[in-house]
Amino acid sequence: MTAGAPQGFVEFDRVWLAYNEELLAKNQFAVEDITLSVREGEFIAIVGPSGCGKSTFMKLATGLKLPSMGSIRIGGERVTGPLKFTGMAFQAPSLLPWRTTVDNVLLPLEIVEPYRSNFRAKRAEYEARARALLQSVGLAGYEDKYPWQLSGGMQQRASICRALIHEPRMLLLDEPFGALDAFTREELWNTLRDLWTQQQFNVILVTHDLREAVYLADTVYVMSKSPGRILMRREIDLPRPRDLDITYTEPFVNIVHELRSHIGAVRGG
Amino acid sequence: MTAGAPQGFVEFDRVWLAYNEELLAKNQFAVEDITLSVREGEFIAIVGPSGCGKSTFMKLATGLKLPSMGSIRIGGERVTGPLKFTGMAFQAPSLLPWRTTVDNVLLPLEIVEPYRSNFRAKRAEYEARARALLQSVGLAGYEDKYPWQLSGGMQQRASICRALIHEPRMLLLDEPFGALDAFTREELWNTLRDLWTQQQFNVILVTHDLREAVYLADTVYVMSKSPGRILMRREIDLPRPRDLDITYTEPFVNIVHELRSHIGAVRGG
Amino acid sequence: MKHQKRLERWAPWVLLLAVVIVWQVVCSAFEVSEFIFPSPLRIWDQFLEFRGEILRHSWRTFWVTMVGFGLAIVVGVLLGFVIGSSRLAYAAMYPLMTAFNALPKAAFVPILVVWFGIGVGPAVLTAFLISFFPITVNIATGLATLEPELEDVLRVLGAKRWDVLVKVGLPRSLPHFYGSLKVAITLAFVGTTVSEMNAANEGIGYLLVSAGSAMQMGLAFAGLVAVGIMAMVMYELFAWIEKRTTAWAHRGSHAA
Amino acid sequence: MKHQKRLERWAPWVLLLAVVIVWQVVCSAFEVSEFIFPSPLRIWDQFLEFRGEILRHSWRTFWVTMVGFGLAIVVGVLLGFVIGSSRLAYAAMYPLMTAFNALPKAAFVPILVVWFGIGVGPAVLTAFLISFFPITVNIATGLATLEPELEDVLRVLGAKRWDVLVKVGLPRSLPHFYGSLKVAITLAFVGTTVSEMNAANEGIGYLLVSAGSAMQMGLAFAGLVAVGIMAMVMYELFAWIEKRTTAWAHRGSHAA
Amino acid sequence: QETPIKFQLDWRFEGPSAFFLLPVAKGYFHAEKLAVTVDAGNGSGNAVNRVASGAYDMGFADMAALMEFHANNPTAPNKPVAVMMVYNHSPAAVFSLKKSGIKAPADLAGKKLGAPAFDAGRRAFPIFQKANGVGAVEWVSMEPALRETMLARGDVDAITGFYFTSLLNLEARGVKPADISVMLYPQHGVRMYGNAIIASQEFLKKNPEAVKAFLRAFTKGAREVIADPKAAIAYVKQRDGIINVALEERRLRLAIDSAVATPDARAEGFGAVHPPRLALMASQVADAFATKSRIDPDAVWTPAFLPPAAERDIFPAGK
Ligand SMILES: Nc1ncnc2c1ncn2[C@@H]1O[C@H](COP(=O)(O)OP(=O)(O)OP(=O)(O)O)[C@@H](O)[C@H]1O
Ligand SMILES: Nc1ncnc2c1ncn2[C@@H]1O[C@H](COP(=O)(O)OP(=O)(O)OP(=O)(O)O)[C@@H](O)[C@H]1O
Ligand SMILES: Cc1ncc(C[n+]2csc(CCO)c2C)c(N)n1
Ligand SMILES: [Mg+2]
Ligand SMILES: [Mg+2]
Repeated sequence: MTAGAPQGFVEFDRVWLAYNEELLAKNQFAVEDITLSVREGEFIAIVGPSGCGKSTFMKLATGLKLPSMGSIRIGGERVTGPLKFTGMAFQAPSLLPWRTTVDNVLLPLEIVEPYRSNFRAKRAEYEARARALLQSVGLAGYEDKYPWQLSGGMQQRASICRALIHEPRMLLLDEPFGALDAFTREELWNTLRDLWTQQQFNVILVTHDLREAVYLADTVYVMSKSPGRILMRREIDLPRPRDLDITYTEPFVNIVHELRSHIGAVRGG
Repeated sequence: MTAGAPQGFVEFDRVWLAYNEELLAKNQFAVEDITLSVREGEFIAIVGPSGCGKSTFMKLATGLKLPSMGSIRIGGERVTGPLKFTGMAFQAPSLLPWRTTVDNVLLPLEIVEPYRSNFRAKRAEYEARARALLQSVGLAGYEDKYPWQLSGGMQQRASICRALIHEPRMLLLDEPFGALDAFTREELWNTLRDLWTQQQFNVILVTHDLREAVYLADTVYVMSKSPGRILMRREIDLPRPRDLDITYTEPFVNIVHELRSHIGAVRGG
Repeated sequence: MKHQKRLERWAPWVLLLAVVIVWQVVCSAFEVSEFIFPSPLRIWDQFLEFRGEILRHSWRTFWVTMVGFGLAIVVGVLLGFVIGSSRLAYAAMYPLMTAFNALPKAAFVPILVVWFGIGVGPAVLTAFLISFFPITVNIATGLATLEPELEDVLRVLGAKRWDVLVKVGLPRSLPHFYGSLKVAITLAFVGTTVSEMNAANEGIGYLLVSAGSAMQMGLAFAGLVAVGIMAMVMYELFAWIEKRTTAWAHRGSHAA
Repeated sequence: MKHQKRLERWAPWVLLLAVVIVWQVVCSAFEVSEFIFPSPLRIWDQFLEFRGEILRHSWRTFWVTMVGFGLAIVVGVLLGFVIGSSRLAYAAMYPLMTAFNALPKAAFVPILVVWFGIGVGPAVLTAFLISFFPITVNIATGLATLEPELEDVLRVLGAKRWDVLVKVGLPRSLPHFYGSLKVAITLAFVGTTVSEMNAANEGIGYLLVSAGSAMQMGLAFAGLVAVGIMAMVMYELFAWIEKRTTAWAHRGSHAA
Repeated sequence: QETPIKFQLDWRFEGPSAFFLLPVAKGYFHAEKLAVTVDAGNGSGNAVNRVASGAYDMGFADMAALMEFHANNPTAPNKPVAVMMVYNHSPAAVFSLKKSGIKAPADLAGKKLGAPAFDAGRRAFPIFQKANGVGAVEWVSMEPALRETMLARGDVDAITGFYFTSLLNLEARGVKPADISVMLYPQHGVRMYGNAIIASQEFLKKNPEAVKAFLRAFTKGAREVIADPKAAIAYVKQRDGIINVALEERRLRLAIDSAVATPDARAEGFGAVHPPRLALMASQVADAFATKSRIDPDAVWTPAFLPPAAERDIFPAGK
């Protein structure tokens, strides 16, 4: 079940996390003994039952949380705090209510180098970029509204834009399409696929939608129910570039079924 | 497209809503010309593209928002403010961070009569009920944690419990299962189905999952993209009681496909 | 809606008028003597008679207060930042600042006068000393209670503490910051006036004691009214800035 | 972690000690005379000598302050409720309250004495008048900026305005409410002391002027120290209650 | 059945308040069936106001302040009246440091003077100026406790203040008595009366006997205070534990010598006034304080409640 040579881009080595001292003392871990290795540019998906530790995994991978035991190396360096080259869309949209949608999307450019240094100078250019991005997720006309004037699904899309705007080397998406209808969702799958194909950044995608995972990812990890462990690693060897049609092909459907039965077994056990 | 005799339990009569004066002045409505009638005890589902006005519809149905034009009657009375017999699970879990999960679930009993009057006296009993409810959605062991110590899906489940605890005559669920994995979701479908079968309250369910809509509802309404109108009303004539097996039957799959192609057409148009 | 807006515009004036009328009626009905509580008419009378003097003293008090208050904003915000973003600083400084703040600043004026001489120095310092605390407390509370979810949005970008404060901490606590300014400006006026009451030849505080000792209670009250008017002007200024910067926070049913 | 806790526990004492030492060194080095700024040693000396008297006066000031402060909490919260939950009340009352609050309460003490005589009356009222405003402002701001999403959770149940205030408005603004209490308690002490300085036979304020006019500056400062200590005690009380009731709000990185 | 009397002092509990605290402590008022409560004050102006408003029945206040009140509030229904003179001379004085070269009143012209706005000496300064032909001066207002410091530090050239207060305060600030130059008002042509016992008109009407009884008991106490100031201070200490006994005893002695047991007082009789002198003072005050109306000396003073002259003969002989 452990995998990967030590030269991976993301390396989890026997990582355990308890959320606080107290829980640690009681040996209540949110994730247990996670070991995995992701190569540079790999697109992985994580699936697992609700509450199993997927979001926790994301916090570990960005350095927002440090492991209680074990170690995490990303890009060869040990993670000791938040990384500077990631983009993350949280499970809740977490948009800042005092900023308009476009200003929310611009936020990373105000923080992250090299944009930060020339943000004032290039503001117009960056804003145009943010607006284009918002348009590409169907939010044209809502750029200057406040987040609380958007619907739930719109907020989620704005949050995805915020994760993407600064072209991060590592993109983390925590159930980014959960609040979207099937059609919008599939459009965004393709948007994401295209971006990734162009730029070959690393992606970690948490999702409950197995079709989504199989359609987008190179590798799917299945986590056990809480406390989360990695139960299974499934490489998706479907050819790329993939198209929505592939989701109706037999190999695709088979993989989805395989994963589903696995998870069903996990839940039973 | 208009439907229903005037004796329905929920009656929307040419309802339009703009969120504020300004938008009204610009004729920008969130929902337009909604007319529908729901009979007592009916289970309806609403589907439609992201941002089309589903959550807005829910706010109208509970009286949180009053129509800019048209009228809404519920239980025979014109709606002029929030109703007292509804339970609602919002799209965001909206749990109060200063209350533990079980205290969040108890909240409606502190507000709504007849529970309110004897809340102090019967607190133990009510708390036991809340805990049982939380257990039934798989949150045993998390009752005394704070909402921010729960995962996204767990928060959503707690929010559903809060909507149910006071046995409302009308239950409104805004994408209640969006953050759950397929298995947990299907379990909760059945939990909801059983409750509804026993108590025959009215349910309005907003969802992006067509299988969910068809499996649970008596009637499915399809809304157009923003500004939302009701495009189609589809009665689900599948026999009751339904079981998960039914989702693999041909009539079921056909209805789902029919709806899907409809929505696809809507989006295109 | 428009009607509501107009109502709100006039509400403070209506209330003010009502208070003044009740006050006048009580004074007239019970024949309250001037030395006990002067009537509005009498105050108005004195206001007109001494308007030149009152204006001169008011202006002095106003600018002195503004200097002290400006200092208080700068220091209050910085201290609030420090206390709100470090648990250790919070634990170390908060109790001592509370203790210091409970001391009547009037007791320090003589010391300040001895150090800085009679003049603007003691008044500016008193206004500052008395008014920075509410600002500090509100900024500190706002920062210390920042939702980690919002904080994480920035932290995940590798943002520095300062970025988090400026981009999330401050904006989120802005409504309470304005609230604290409204408290602080009133205290700043009190500080200036108290200092002027202790040692000065100018300012409303001086006017108060000299009118008081000459038993011109009407004039003393006219001076108080002048301070009240200045505070109201500052309030309107804050309210105006607040409206333009924190509309997002006032979007509840209350605002509808 | 444990180390951190211990550090926090001792931090205020360490800081206090540092301040006292610097103060003593400055006083000794520059031979600052007692009537300009007494040294800590001198204050300590006087503290011991007059401990009985100081204790008696402190007790008086303490309970008078508590009565006024209790009043301020009740009235401040109620007013805050009214202003925070009605736009009209907000528009009408806020500016006038700001104006009123900018008046030095010391100016009203003589009037209060005329009404109530020398005794607890004026002191309690001054403590109250001076300290309710920050409470009102914070409650009002907390309520006026309530997120409609949270409000809707209750409104959808048909909850009355009062329910919304009690179940959501108050708890959500609790951290700022405590902040305002910390400001208000300091002001309440100031109010009592100022009133006692103007009209009293008892209390720290009386001790201050009495010692001051008899050139016993060491004793006057010992009185100030006593007020500071009382304020710190109250601070610790609030901090303790706060810790038990608003842990949920202090869960950010700052708390970690 | 005792008659309650609320009594307002002009100032805090200091040496001179022994005149009131001693008879309270020794039960002289009780013996007259009076229940007297004595409250500290913060200035004669306030004491007059509080008696006038009815908050207090009787008080101790500067005669000039009382006159000013009468003149400025002609319509006030309950104007207090002075019933017994205690400080036969105003204790007001001008202080300067010898090194400043101010030797005579005329030297004050053009100088900077410091005092609180309400200070009796400052308010009466125009009378002093007129009596001594002093040119215009510049005033700086400050808190009472500050003025001696400001003088000692040289921020002002001179101050006005009560003789027994400012002298002691200057000494406490390390100024040697030899370096201080004092100009007492009474010795410079300002023959104003000082503090008197005042009572509200209403109270006088309702309880004339009580007022008489009060003055009797007070006189009995005053005799003992003058005879043995040291013992009297013990009663002040009893009331207010923080006072410095030695300092207050000196203050009391200075007050007795400079304002109470003066040659004029002996001549006029303790507690009484000399009507022409009072009338002169009334017209001086009206001028100096620029009051709204003239002052009728008979309205501010009544000798009707004084104990008989023999009873008031309390000054030790010889001294
Ligand atoms: N801040 C926290 N403090 C304490 N426990 C926490 C905290 N956040 C999460 N947990 C616990 O950690 C476990 C894993 O939570 P996590 O959010 O990672 O789940 P998840 O897999 O993302 O679930 P979901 O699919 O429902 O979002 C849960 O048991 C949760 O209760
Ligand atoms: N508070 C608000 N103020 C102004 N406009 C709003 C507000 N809330 C929603 N809207 C607008 O109303 C429209 C409908 O929003 P609504 O939330 O009802 O969509 P929805 O169907 O629930 O979408 P989703 O599936 O994404 O949740 C959107 O265009 C949105 O921008
Ligand atoms: C230090 C000092 N002590 C006592 C007094 C007495 N006093 C203060 S105000 C006032 C009334 C004057 O109108 C009187 C009698 C003083 N002046 N200065
Ligand atoms: Mg999650
Ligand atoms: Mg919605």
